[in-house]
Amino acid sequence: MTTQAPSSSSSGAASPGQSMEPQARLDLYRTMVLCRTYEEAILREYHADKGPGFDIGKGLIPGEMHLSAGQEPVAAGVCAHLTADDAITAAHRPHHLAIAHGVDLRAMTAEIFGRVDGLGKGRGGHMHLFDPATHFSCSGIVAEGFPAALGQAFAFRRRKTDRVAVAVAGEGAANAGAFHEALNLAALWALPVVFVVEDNDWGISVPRDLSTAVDSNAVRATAYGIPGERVEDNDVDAVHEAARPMVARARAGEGPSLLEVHTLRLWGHFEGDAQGYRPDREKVHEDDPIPIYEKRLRDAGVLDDELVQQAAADATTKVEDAIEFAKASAVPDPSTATDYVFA
Amino acid sequence: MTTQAPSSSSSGAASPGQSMEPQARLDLYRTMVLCRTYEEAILREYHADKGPGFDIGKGLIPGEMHLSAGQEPVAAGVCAHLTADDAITAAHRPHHLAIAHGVDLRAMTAEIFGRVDGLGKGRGGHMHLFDPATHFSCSGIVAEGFPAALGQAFAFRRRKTDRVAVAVAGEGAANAGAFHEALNLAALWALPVVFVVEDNDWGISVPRDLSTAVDSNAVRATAYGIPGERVEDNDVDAVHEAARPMVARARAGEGPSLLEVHTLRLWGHFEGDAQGYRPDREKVHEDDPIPIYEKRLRDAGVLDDELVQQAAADATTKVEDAIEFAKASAVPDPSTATDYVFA
Amino acid sequence: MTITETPQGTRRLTTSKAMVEAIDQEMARDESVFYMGEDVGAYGGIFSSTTGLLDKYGPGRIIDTPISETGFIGLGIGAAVEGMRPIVELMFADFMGVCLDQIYNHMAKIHFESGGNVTVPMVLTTAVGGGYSDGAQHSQCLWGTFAHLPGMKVVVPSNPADAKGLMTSAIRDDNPVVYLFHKGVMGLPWMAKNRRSTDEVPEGEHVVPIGEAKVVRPGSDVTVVTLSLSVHHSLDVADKLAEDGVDTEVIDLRSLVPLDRDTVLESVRKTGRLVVVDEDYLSYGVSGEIVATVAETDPGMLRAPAQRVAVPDVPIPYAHDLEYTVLPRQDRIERAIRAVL
Amino acid sequence: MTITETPQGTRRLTTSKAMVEAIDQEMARDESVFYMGEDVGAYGGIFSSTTGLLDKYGPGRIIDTPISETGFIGLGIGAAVEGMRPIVELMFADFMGVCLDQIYNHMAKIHFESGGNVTVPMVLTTAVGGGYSDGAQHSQCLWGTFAHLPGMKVVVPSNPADAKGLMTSAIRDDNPVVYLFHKGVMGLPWMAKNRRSTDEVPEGEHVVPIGEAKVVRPGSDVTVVTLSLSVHHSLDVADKLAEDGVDTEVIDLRSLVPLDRDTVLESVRKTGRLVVVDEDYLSYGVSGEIVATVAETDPGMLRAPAQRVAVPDVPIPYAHDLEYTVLPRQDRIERAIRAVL
Ligand SMILES: Cc1ncc(C[n+]2csc(CCOP(=O)(O)OP(=O)(O)O)c2C)c(N)n1
Ligand SMILES: Cc1ncc(C[n+]2csc(CCOP(=O)(O)OP(=O)(O)O)c2C)c(N)n1
Ligand SMILES: [Mg+2]
Ligand SMILES: [Mg+2]
Repeated sequence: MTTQAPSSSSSGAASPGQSMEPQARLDLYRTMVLCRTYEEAILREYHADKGPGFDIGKGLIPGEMHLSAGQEPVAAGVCAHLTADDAITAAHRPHHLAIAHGVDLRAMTAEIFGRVDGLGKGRGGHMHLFDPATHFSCSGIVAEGFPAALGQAFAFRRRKTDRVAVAVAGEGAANAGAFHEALNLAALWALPVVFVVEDNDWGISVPRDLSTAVDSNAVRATAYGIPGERVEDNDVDAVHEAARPMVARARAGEGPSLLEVHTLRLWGHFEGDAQGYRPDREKVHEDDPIPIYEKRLRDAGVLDDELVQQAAADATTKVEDAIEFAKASAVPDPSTATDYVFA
Repeated sequence: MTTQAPSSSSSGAASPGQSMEPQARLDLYRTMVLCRTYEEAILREYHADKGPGFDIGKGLIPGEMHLSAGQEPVAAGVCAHLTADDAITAAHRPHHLAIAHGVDLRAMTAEIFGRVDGLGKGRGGHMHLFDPATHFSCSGIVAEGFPAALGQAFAFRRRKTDRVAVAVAGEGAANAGAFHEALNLAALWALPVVFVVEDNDWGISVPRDLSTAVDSNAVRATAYGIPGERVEDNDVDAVHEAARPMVARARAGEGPSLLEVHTLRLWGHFEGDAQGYRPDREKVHEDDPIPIYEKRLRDAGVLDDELVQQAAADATTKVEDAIEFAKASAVPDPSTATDYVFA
Repeated sequence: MTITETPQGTRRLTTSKAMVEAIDQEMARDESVFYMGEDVGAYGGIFSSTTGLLDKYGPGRIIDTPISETGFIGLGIGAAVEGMRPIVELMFADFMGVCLDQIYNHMAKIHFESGGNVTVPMVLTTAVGGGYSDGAQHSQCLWGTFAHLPGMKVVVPSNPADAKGLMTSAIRDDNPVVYLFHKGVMGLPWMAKNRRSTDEVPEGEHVVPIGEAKVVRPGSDVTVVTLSLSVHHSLDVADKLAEDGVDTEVIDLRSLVPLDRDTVLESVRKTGRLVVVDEDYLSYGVSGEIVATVAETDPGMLRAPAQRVAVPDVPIPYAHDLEYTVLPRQDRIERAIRAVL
Repeated sequence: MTITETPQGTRRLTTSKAMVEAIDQEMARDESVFYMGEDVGAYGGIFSSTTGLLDKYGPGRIIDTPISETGFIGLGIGAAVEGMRPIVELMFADFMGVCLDQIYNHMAKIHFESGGNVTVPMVLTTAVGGGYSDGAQHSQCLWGTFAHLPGMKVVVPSNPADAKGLMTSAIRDDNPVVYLFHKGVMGLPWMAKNRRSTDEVPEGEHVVPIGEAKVVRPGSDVTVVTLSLSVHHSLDVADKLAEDGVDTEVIDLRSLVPLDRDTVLESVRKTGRLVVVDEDYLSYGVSGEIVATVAETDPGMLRAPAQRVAVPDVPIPYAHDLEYTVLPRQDRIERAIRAVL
């Protein structure tokens, strides 16, 4: 069991992106743009027909909606190291991770619209996306998605592959018992798992310092004798660099790691959340990681106007295609409401 | 929140008992002897009428029986810092802690015998001892006794007292989710709790290194930013010394601490456990902490033959009185079987 | 008189405001009461269970917690054992799986295990129910599960006045009380609501005793036994069937533990026909218990086989049409009533 | 013939040995089967559920876990999703409170939420039941709770042959199956046992289909519907009452999900009298469901009010006499049968 003191990277150090291939950084950018374009489209569709007023149960997309705008660096930076053979379990805020991991956009969107061509034929909804093709899953019960990743990792290793499982949850989730049990078990059995904590400073309305006794979840890696690192500045290059050795360690059969990223919840906890509790809600967009990264890549000569427009256009095409697909898919037949309880 | 690197004491260092008053050490010794005398008597009574063969449900004391012989240093060393106004929550192996904390021996014994004069009028049994007079309780669900201590500590502080709560469980329990949630909450709210892990190397048949990813649970204190210490050698003086600042910190309103003691399970997990899985079962008695401490106190001039005999005689008197009391108490009337569901 | 006057000392409140009013009054009256849970402070409770209380009582008594349900429910138990009167919120009943041990093995059993020497005067509040596409992990009622496990009282208000009166009783009770509020009866501005989710609520102290069902609509032809949101659906159907000359008696159970079996039996003795409407899962739950209560007393009371309208042992589907198919909505209730006539 | 011959291909085994035999055979047959839980390795399972398997299959497939039920049950689910066939042991059903979320919100719901695209072929084994003074947290049956929550099959063998046959079916099932074994039917050397806890068990492959109840004693006067250890108590009483000329039919449910309602109805249609014997808590559970099944089909079948013999909504007391008072033992079963005659 490798024990390593938790470290923390910050933007003060030499930029982690400098050593990366321009193409790789372009890919990170494009992934983030695709995620954001998707969330903006879902936002639009979600609110399109909730009125008059706001009725959560109404509209083409009913129910709770947790969007991930601002957290794209985590998804892009981590998933760049994975293939569709690797697994991801996410929580109630799963879209960016699903997209970055390559879940089929059409099937995912159809699920969010509750249609028969959805990943779950309309049974699951946006907190319950299951894609066997990319081993993607998520759960609406905070932290309870972690243990499943252990089982996937266990199966991967049992089959003598070098596939890995990534378990993602928020900083709020890191105070739940399932987090502790999962990390201890993974460390004990040296399972190929990378645990990722998205610290967006909030668990709904509860700020991080009212939920978590320590400043960094990375120090909690010590409690399991595994490497832990916190990326402080929501920088996709830094996430990419921090995740690399963790994924490599898992692939090499050396066991799990814990990565925390200090990221940003740009919007409300869920749609409809007025965020009255949030002092920074007026100026939070100043920290939007996508324009910041765009500027950095322009400065580095990786991006120009054309590439930026192309990325936006590509993303829009894919996203609008998925939304059209979803809308064209049939709503499930009520006579099938009790199907799929048992195989 | 005070953060302190976990430290670990070992018998190699200057003996912690040297700075103690002889009377205090004598008290520790007497407490341990009382605990052991009690457990030996329970052992005798438990096995007296389980036959022919061994039927767990038979006899004056039926059911599972988890005895604490070998773990007396933890109870004596920690409880010496407490008064009856302080709380203790224990787990399935509670007797030594109850005794050291001053739970009434008669009422406790009557409960173990399932009698009407028992702490729970025969409803609870040996894993469910509740004594409002000393704020003692225990639970048979591993680690799930921890959170209650937080609530007691919360109430104590709310009433502006300096009372503390001590939560005790085994090293196996430290891998359960409740452990993590309780430590984070206690640290976050600076609750006056001392967490004590009794590491007896075994969780039933599962050795510590097959359950716990780290060598010392004291390092887990880091995950909550609280002081943590491991006492390595089942030495009551060392436990006493390690617990002192932790109890003081709690009383001062500075928050919780985590103490792990490497202790010893002298007997089986429960009575009837043949311990076939345990390689050291033949020579485990060589590490019995009571004769070791007795010798040390003799060497230090604190104990002599007379005091040893007196401690044994006192303990026997108290224990046999309690057992007699229990046996003389009535068995509960079956017509009251559904009483006490609601107040 | 064509003007409906609000009786002296009542106002029209939403269910959530009525619930908050009871908590407020009890907190003012008793220092040992406090409220703890996720997002109960500045947010005021995801389902408005604590709106305004933080301002009034401060963060020492209206306490936001980490996502550590086992930890903070257990904390509530320990505080209750020491004589405080915690109200602890589990945000959704669906999350009981992460903390059920504290609830059913500790909160509910300590009094018994202690032979009555220890009391646990604690209220566990939690939101239940579906109908707004929140999926299989956020739409369950699960009251059958709570009610099956002994040692805790279980109350399920359906309207503002009962929400207030049962909350007052729950806080004052020396036993653990699970208080299940359906999101659909709270009168939330952002969710479809029944018109009865705003209604008259007595001012000042208002106590509804735990363990008494209420005949919310007397009738002679058929008995509908139900609870929570389904009370309103049942009343809607009863109004409709009245036009066809069917006189439906609707019983709001209000408490599941203790269960007021007498009120159910008296009604079925009168009507001879029983429909149970329950938003929890069909099998091994509330609907079976009610039907069995009649059949173990006198099956001859039933002039037709009893009907159960519940969620047909399927997780709650996300898609609207699927969800409304499995929920006990008006159409299914009407069919069931017609079937027993 | 006065010699009772053991039929070809059977031997007499204890229930625990029969259960282990099924696991053994399936592990030999299918590489993807493994067994995981606390003390299932060197100890062989606290209730002998894995005796000898560690030696045969090694620690890679017979796996001791930390005390992290949420962690390792969730691990089983993830492994099942990836095509393995885990058998995961929860040492006592009483501990479900620390891991119920994994069981009922994940194991049981993933197949549905995925629209059938993901399967979870997993067996969750767990010990249930009291009768040996293990107190309120180690003596519960709780099968009503498992059975109430949709998406998992629930089986409850009462004897060696069924223990083997249902285990074989459970492992091969593509759905999650909860396999509840009563400590009192395992035939453990250290616990009081019914003589039927050692019995004939077919050699080789033996499959008992999930979802089929069994008439273990045909009779014409009264139907006793029961399961697990209570089957034996009921048979004891039936034998005794036979001396008084009462002909009791005893039905062993064997599966709670799916529930074989037809076998129950057919029997009650014949006898007109129903007693349900259930070691779980009385209200909102199995006994209510069985009685309701009759009353919603045809209450006229019941020539006398149904009787329920269960734990009367009280935690299981420690003291022997108290415990035996609340358990559904022979005396209470006999009284209930006499009451319906
Ligand atoms: C066990 C559990 N408790 C509470 C909730 C309700 N809930 C949903 S999201 C959330 C906040 C989660 O915070 P965090 O883990 O930081 O994720 P974020 O929403 O910030 O992405 C809460 C409390 C839940 N879904 N599951
Ligand atoms: C949640 C839970 N899981 C499992 C058990 C069964 N069990 C009882 S004691 C025990 C071992 C506990 O080990 P440890 O915490 O080290 O305490 P020790 O017995 O060594 O004192 C186990 C697994 C339980 N009681 N509760
Ligand atoms: Mg967060
Ligand atoms: Mg131990």
